[in-house]
Amino acid sequence: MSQEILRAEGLRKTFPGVVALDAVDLRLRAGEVHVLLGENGAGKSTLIKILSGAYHPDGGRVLMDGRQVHIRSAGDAQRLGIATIYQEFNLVPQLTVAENLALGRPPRRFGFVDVERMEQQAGELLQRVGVDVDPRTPTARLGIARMQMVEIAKALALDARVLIMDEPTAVLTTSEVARLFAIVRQLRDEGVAVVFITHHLEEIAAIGDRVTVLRDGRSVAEVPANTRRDELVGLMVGRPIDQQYPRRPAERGEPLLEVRGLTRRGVFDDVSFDVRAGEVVGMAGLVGAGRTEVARAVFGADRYDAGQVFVRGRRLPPGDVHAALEAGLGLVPEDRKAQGLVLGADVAENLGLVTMRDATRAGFVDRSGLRGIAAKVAEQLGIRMTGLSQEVRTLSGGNQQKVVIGKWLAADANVLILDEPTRGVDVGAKVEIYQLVNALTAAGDAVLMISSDLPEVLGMSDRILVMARGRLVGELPAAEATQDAVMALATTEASHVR
Amino acid sequence: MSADVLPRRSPAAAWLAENGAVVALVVLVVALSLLSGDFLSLTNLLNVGVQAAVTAILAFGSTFVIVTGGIDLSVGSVAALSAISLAWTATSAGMPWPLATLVSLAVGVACGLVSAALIAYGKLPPFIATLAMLGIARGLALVVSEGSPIAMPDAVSELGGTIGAYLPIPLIVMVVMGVIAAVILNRTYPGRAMYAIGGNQEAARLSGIKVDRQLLITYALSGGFAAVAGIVLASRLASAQPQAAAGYELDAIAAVVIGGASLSGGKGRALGTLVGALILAVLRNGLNLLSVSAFWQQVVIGVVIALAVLVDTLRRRGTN
Amino acid sequence: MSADVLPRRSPAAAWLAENGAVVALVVLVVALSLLSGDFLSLTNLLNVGVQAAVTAILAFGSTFVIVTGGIDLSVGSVAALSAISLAWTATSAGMPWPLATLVSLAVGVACGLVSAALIAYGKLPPFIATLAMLGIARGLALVVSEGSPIAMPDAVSELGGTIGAYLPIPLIVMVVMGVIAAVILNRTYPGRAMYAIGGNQEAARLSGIKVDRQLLITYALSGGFAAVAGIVLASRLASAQPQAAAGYELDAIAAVVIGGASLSGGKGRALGTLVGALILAVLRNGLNLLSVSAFWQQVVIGVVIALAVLVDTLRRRGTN
Amino acid sequence: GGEGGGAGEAELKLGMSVSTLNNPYFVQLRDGAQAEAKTRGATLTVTDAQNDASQQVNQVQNFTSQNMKAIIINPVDSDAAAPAVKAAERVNIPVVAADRGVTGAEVAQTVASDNVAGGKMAAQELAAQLGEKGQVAVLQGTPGTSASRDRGQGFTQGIAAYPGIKVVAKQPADFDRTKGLDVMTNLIQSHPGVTGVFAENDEMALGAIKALGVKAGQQVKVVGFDGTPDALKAVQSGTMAATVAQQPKLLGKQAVEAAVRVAKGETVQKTVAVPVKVVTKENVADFLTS
Ligand SMILES: Nc1ncnc2c1ncn2[C@@H]1O[C@H](COP(=O)(O)OP(=O)(O)OP(=O)(O)O)[C@@H](O)[C@H]1O
Ligand SMILES: Nc1ncnc2c1ncn2[C@@H]1O[C@H](COP(=O)(O)OP(=O)(O)OP(=O)(O)O)[C@@H](O)[C@H]1O
Ligand SMILES: O[C@@H]1[C@H](O)[C@H](O)CO[C@H]1O
Ligand SMILES: [Mg+2]
Ligand SMILES: [Mg+2]
Repeated sequence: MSQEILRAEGLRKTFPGVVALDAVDLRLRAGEVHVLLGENGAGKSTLIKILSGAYHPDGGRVLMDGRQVHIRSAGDAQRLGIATIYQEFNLVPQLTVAENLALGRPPRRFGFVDVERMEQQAGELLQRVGVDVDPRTPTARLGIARMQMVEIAKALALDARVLIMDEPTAVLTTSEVARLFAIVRQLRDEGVAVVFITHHLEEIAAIGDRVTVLRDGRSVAEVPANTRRDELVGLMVGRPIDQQYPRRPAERGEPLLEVRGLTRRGVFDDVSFDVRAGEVVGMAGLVGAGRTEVARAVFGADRYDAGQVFVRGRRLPPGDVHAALEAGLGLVPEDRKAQGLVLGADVAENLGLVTMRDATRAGFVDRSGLRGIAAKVAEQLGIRMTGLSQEVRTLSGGNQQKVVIGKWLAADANVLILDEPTRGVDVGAKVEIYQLVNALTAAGDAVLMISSDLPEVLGMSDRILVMARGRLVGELPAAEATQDAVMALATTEASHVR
Repeated sequence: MSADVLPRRSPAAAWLAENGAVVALVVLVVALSLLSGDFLSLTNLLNVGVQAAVTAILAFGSTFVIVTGGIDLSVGSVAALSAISLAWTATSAGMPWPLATLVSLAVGVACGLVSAALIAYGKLPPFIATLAMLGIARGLALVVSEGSPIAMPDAVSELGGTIGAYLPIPLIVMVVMGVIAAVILNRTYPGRAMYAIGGNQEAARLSGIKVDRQLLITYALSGGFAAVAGIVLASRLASAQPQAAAGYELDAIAAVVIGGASLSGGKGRALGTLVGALILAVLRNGLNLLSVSAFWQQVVIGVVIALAVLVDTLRRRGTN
Repeated sequence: MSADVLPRRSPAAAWLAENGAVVALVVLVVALSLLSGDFLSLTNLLNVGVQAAVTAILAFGSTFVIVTGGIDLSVGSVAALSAISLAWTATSAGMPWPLATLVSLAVGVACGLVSAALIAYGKLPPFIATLAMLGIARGLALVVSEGSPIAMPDAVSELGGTIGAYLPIPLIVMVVMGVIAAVILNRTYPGRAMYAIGGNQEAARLSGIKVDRQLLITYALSGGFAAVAGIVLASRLASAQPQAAAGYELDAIAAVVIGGASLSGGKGRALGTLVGALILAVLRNGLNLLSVSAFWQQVVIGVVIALAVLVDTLRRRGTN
Repeated sequence: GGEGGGAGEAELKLGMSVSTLNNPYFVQLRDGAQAEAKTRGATLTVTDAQNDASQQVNQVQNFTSQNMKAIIINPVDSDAAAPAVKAAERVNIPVVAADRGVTGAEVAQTVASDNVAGGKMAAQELAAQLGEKGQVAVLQGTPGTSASRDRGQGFTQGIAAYPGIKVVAKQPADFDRTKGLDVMTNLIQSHPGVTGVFAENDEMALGAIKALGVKAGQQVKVVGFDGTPDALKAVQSGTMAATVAQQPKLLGKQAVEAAVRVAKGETVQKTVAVPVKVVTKENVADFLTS
């Protein structure tokens, strides 16, 4: 057994109104992949932020190589050989990819930043993680998945002894996950200790060696990674989960959403599909296939060059979110921080964002009414918070996602477009969201679900649309769909389908 | 499902945490009472209120804008243009004063709408759009007045006076405008939309808020409040001056920021803004009473503004 | 595995997209050449350069600050205080002029450091910290000079003159400071850190950038540049004036924003700032040449500033 | 004269609100006032209204809170000062106006130089030095201020008497030396034939002289207004053709004298005209010594 490199003992961290970590121990060995498992809000991110110098613990201690260390800043952590990929992106959108990779330590010559060398080093790093991006591209222009790969490359650049990854796979598709795992294995074999956080339980056995389970801010168990899945769930949630994908097909009705020949030059081309009442239509595809773009265009968030969108047979004006919303459309966007939430506002305010206008009487907003609805929705989704007036910024990632979904529940949307709806959501809460989808369709609503989580698409859809390179390349009934069948379609060249 | 919950702070503590500038104001008032025997008289305190009025009213208008993450540099110029419009239409155009007052308000609102259109449809940064309006409104005020002050109609000038022997009307106007601002911000759809836009414009848009329209409302309100401030100012002087309120935009913004708003948007309250404006007025009044030399006054005002906000940020850090 | 990559634009198009204000400047120059026969002479163009110099140098300093997402309202006051410091130490304190010049630069840098300390350690919003410094520096300039201009040492006043018969030194100083600003922004660690801090302060911090220290450098640079601007200004007049450069902060910020920077940080270039400053100077020069009336000038400047930036944003939208 | 004296006078508190101290002219006015207050044993509090009429009203209001025995106001604007004066007189504090009058309210005394007359005198002097012919440019003060208005008006009236002189350009330079420099530089481009310049104050005139370089005093005659020390030096050296000197120190002194007397309940003359004088190379020596 390899030697212990980092140990945390009795870590404690409180925020106003919350004990995020109560008593957490963690033992990390060189050359292992150590999985942190826990529900949304269990304290995983808080724990790793203490190790990376972003937070200071209120109690407990951290030892490296048996000696106590004080990690006061990100710089301290870097010097100790700890590199971290945070759950939330920490890239500077205005800077190029190369600069983000060298952030805080660009190569210098005669005191000046050596841009050439920086870009060359960036190129090498990007190649190592297998991302085909010009290092001079402004980071803001990358899709979310490639941003994640850049984050990973940035951490690799530090040549750390301890590499912490907070939900790195949440925004990646299968093939990128495979490549990430290859990199992680290689690092592990080189003796790096990897801390790996994920809500995808199947990844645990695939990549992990040991698992520390957190519950309500305490470390409740340390078990081998090949522990049975239901046992892990039990440790984490405190109760068993019978069925991961509890889809209950509902009776199909009229088409609620009809999309005809939707085209935006250079982004997507001639996309047509229907979603009927009572139906869950899944949309699969590789990163960059254009699913998000289609969803945004349908919702009126972006303009399109040709095509039509109908809701209940009525045509929607293009580029008009408000009209879409009035027609009963709702969109849960893929990037909750940038597009879904007002981070500085509280939970109630965010949950009431869509309904606020309707809750206006004689010009005045019915705030207590809104709070009432918010309370109900929060309860329904099990949002973990100190109260409705907690700032959304301070919620854990998974709970933030629930708020975005809750906003549309409160609005009573009939056609819900979910773009990566369970990104960062724990197993228990996922099932709750699926139950919700069931309830919606049972009530005659329609759901379009875009997801890069193939098992989720397979498990929860009645029909599956597959996109590749901006085109709809196929449709599979749930009964016939398998991972292989979907992937085969997703990787077809668009030209073959034409 | 719920995390351990620590004891919540008392309502008073929570209120203070949100309105930290009050502490600075109280400290300032106590200090000045000790330093100057003239400070804590009723008449002087009423004076302070009157002296705060114009800045406060401008600042209420700026609060809307700052909550959306914008900035309005034109408020001083718009105040002057509005007052000149009133005096000119009442005098040279012979309009009855109530009508002239409406024209004046309309002018203020129109200036706000032009800025907003440049921002919402022209995608200009608010700084540039309102800087342009700063020049345009000031220039028009000079053109209309031909550079000379115009007497205000007597009926309107009453606004600069008192009710009974003591109660100054500017003070009442300030309080009324403050209440209106607070109600708009807290209780109306446009007000709540301002917070959402300032907090995350894209999220607001994707939640069905018509951002462009709300920005029009926001800057129109700022212009309207500037017009009221201009009228109050001109009433106090019984004369509308083309150069009035020059540079007041910085004071107005300072009042809003001292009051706890953030220039990056999503935060700000009418009460905080009032406190911010009072801090500035108390400071100027106090330094006059203490006979601090004119040159040193600027230094002292600078130091005290920094200290006032420092008290707040340090206190906040202490409680976290 | 590669996602579709958009076709890259041609280098010229890319350059223009990043420096859109150039288009506005060219349009303005062409229009003025057509309207006024006097505009396009070498001497007049050199004049424009000289008239742009002070604003441009202040604006280069402000560019650092704005790139970090901050704002510096104190640059005009700091320029005046620095110039007064030079003249006073050289005259009343009898210091040799090279030493006096160093003192003057040190004063500028010190002002910047104080603002930065308030921002970095006191957590004051930059608006408030530098508004405080605006008052403090102006007040100190008045106190030191007792409100009256002080003659500049002759040796320093040469800076306001020309090399040979034609080449104005302020122009050269402007270009040199611009190059320094560009090199700092593009090629040095502090410069790149400014972009990181302005783009995403948290990411910068978590990448090991010492944000506090970098902010000190940023505002110190702004103060230093302001001192140079103050010296150039005073040299042109051969006299240091306590009220010099009042209100220039808005011009400086406008130049930076017209030049394509964003007040929310992370964006901005020295070249853009230069173009912004030139636009303002060309505009004022042209209006003088065209004998536009005093009152209308302010209106026209406002309109043209809005149009200049509008050209840019509309063009940008067209290409996207 | 130092008549009176005694213990009571040490208590004598006077307030003075100056329109702006961002101008050497008013600094001199203040200095004259303070010197006089000192000799008379009065405490004089000086505030700076920063050219803002409403801030000035505030300051006068604050003086009443302080129970000043008399108030000296140097109005930012003659019209806008009236409400403040009325307010002071309502609580029986007498007011003396300095440098500029107050219209629409009674003051105990107005000590002023006449800006309209000054503007006329400037026109006459410039015309004389130009031989009653030529092209003239005017540098205007901050638009909308009474000083700019009155001087401009006086100059326009005065220059109308000389058909050989044409005013070819009027541009604002906001009473500021740097702006005077830049605006004059630009005017030379568009109006190379200009032989005379009237600047509505000395600061702008000094800027214009910088812009004219060696031409100042030779081909181009510049006339300023105020008689500040820098301007007097320029007149002496010949770069400035003339300045219309006000006597700010005297104005300040006179105002305090009147304030002290009205504070004691004495009656004073309604107006004291402190003369403005045209200063040229011939008589500049008298002003430099005083
Ligand atoms: N800055 C903060 N202020 C207040 N509360 C906070 C703050 N940061 C985290 N919390 C709270 O601490 C608890 C733990 O949060 P943490 O982010 O560590 O959870 P997590 O295990 O990473 O969850 P997830 O799986 O959803 O990412 C949550 O209840 C969260 O709301
Ligand atoms: N900011 C941007 N600027 C230019 N092109 C972009 C930008 N973001 C995405 N694209 C392009 O748009 C297309 C679709 O992007 P996106 O990655 O969002 O698709 P997607 O199918 O939603 O994938 P996923 O949701 O898995 O990330 C791709 O060709 C991508 O290169
Ligand atoms: O008399 C003064 C001076 O001329 C000053 O330069 C500007 O304001 C006027 O009132
Ligand atoms: Mg987390
Ligand atoms: Mg997507």
